[in-house]
Amino acid sequence: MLQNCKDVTRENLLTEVASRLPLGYRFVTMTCVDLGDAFDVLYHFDKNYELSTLRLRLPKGETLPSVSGLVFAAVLVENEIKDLFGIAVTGLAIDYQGHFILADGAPTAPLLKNPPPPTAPAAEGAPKNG
Amino acid sequence: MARKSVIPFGPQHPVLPEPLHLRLVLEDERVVEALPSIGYIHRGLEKLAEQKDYIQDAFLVERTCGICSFIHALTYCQGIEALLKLEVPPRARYLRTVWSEMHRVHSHLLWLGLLADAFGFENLFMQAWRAREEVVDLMEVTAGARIMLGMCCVGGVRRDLTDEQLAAVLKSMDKLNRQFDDLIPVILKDYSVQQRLRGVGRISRETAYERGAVGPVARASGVARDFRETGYAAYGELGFVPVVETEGDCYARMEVRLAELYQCLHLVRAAVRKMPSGPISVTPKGNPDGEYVSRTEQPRGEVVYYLKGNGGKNLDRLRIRTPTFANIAPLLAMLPGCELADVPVIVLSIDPCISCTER
Amino acid sequence: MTFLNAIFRNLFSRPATRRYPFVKREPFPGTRGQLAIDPDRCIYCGICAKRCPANAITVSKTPSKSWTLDNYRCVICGYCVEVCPKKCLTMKQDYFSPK
Amino acid sequence: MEALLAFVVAWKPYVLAAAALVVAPVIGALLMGLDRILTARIQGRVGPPLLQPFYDIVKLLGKAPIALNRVQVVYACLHLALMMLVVVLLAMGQDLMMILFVHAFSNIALILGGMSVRSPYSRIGSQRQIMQMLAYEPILVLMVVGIYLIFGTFQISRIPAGGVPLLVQLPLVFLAFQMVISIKLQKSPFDVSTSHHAHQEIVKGITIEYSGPYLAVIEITHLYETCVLFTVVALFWAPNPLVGLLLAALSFLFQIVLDNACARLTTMWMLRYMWTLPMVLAVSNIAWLYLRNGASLG
Repeated sequence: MLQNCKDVTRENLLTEVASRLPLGYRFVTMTCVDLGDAFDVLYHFDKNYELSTLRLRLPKGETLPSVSGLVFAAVLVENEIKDLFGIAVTGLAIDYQGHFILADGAPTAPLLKNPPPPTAPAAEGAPKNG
Repeated sequence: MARKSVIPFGPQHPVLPEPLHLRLVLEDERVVEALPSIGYIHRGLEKLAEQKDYIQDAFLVERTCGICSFIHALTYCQGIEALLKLEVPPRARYLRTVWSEMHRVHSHLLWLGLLADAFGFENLFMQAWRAREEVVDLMEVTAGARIMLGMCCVGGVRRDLTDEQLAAVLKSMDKLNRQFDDLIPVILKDYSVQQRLRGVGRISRETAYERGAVGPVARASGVARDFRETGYAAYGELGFVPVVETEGDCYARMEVRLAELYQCLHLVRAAVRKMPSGPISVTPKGNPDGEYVSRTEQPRGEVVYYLKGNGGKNLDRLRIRTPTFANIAPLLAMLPGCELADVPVIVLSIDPCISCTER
Repeated sequence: MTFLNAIFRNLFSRPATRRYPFVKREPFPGTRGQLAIDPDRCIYCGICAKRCPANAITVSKTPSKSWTLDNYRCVICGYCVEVCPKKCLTMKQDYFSPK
Repeated sequence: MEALLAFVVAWKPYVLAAAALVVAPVIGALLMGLDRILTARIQGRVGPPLLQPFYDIVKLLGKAPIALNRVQVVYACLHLALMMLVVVLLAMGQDLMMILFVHAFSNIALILGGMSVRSPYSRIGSQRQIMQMLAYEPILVLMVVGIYLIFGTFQISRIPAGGVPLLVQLPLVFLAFQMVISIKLQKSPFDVSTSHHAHQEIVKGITIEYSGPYLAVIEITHLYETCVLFTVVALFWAPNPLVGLLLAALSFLFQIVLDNACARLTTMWMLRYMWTLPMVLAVSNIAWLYLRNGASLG
């Protein structure tokens, strides 16, 4: 199936990521897939055009530890996942508070298979700010 | 008199054609901190892709970006073809390469014009876009549209080129080559251009690699990474070697792109001359099942498509990581310490494309 | 200052732009401008509507046979032209202009 | 009829001044229109009609007046009024030093107007305008000093009409003055405080918070200034006005070509540049004049 894929758990995620960096792996991106009752969070790395992926099976409702302390480049995509899937990410290097992609009044977690009904828009005159 | 002021840079900023917002903290005119924010034009394209079938998605993903549209479709189609285990006919692979490189030419020229605009060189801006018109016209002649070619489909391409059209392509390449000869050496030697670009926004090779820089940003810092080296489409048969510079500043990024302009002409010519005969597409059979990560090199760098099929006509998940998304983190390393006057130049030196970044 | 060549060449040659609404360029022969239908040959099968990536086409058989195109949704990809079993759809070279 | 003639003769300086006030902005606008056409052709474009600057200003004047505060408006009007005074003084043949200072005050009014609002773009634009003045004022002062050394007076009306043209005696100052014109016309490579033709990192800089008729006031001031600058260029060959005009035309063409051959450079670069090459040119010209005068006295 997916090229060079390795399963990890929440506990050993950070050590797995940290062990790859000295080997010359470059962080490519992360992908989050809604599986129904859980998420697949994929961490894609690259070395000499060879893709290698860490797969984290994250049950819904659990928090995702941020790898942005190890790989700064991950901070943007983690914020995106937080916005679009409603996953609570802990330890972000820069936390946009759920406003990285979505503005006030936008649908919450729109990329879930069954997104929650839209909440009432936030108070008037509260523009999105950085 | 170090007075701190905050300059909101973007999203509706006249120098930046893209809705990127940068919160710049300045000390006099020196940037001490920059925080980006996007999200002004999020279109939910990944969600929409789940609702269309995998054939229609080829047209949808092409609209991710209005500049490198063809290569988006190409990346997507290569991913689906890998899932379906389709063998694309050689002529289709060559035609894909030709259109990809035309897109790179038009993208780099567009970028050159915008960069010139950012440092106030109106004449260069006009000359670059004038040259770009040549290649955009060529795309209209060969594919029937100027930017949204719609030529890449799962299994091949949708339109064949006649021998006359191929000859017209070669002729246009010669014309472009002459225009480049007029323009490019002049830009590289121009005193004022060097003044504005040399030593500005420098990042080291290590920073570029750690922060995941891709495309010309990485190559200008000495990271010799160009996905065309892996030989997708017809690149493996055309003798491709990536362009690399080592300085890592805005000038080096410009050098890389300008050298790539010539390289694109070379690749198009080589592909047209070696163009094999035969069919241009195969009909896809079955539905995609499984996961695949498809990657290609866009004008801005490596694009990543994650595709997950479930055996049905619709995809379970389509994720796009565009090159600009990867280049924002390196951008944040370039900005602190620069002058305000250099900010537009540095931002443009990564060739930002925010609309595709947000999808 | 080596830009002087280009400056003087441009100054003494014709401009590259044209005065657009007054001077128009002829479209290229293969240009996809807008979608056109020959209603006499159409059998209202609805394949074009089903395949359209932009949901721009609506076809109905009942109560009366109709084929409508929303020009503002159409992305002019020409996919419907390819899949039409009766070949009654064509691409015109001139662009759709909002009235 | 004779009474009118007698009136004109008696009030000649005032009539001249009034005529100059009317004619100067027209000449300025035509120059600017020509500039836009030539620039367009250099860039391979068709370009706007010759009268486009007129249309722009008429359109601006027709817009609703919106200002952030009254001070801003006062400064804009002061900017124009002082520039008109420059034209009047020049037409009446007054003191050159005086003209120089009124011109400087006109620009300071613009800067204060830019500083009077809270927009960071406007403030940075104003700071850059101060830098511009720092860069070009010394050259202007040296030019006036040079004229004093030649004629022994600051009074324009007392400058003899004939004699050796200024250009022959102040060739290096003339070259330095070309750079000043480039700064004043907001041309690349010195287009730093407001962006006259295109946009840039501070949007429109010093004039960003002006709109409608108030922006028109600033534009009209710019027309006056353009006319004044090229009049001064023409004065470098005063004995024969035709040659003077030719000189102004050449200078005008030079400005356009320079604008199209350069990128916009930074403020600090401008300051460094203006204080080296043009300064050295101007100072050595003055030194030569001084030594020559000294020798002739001895």
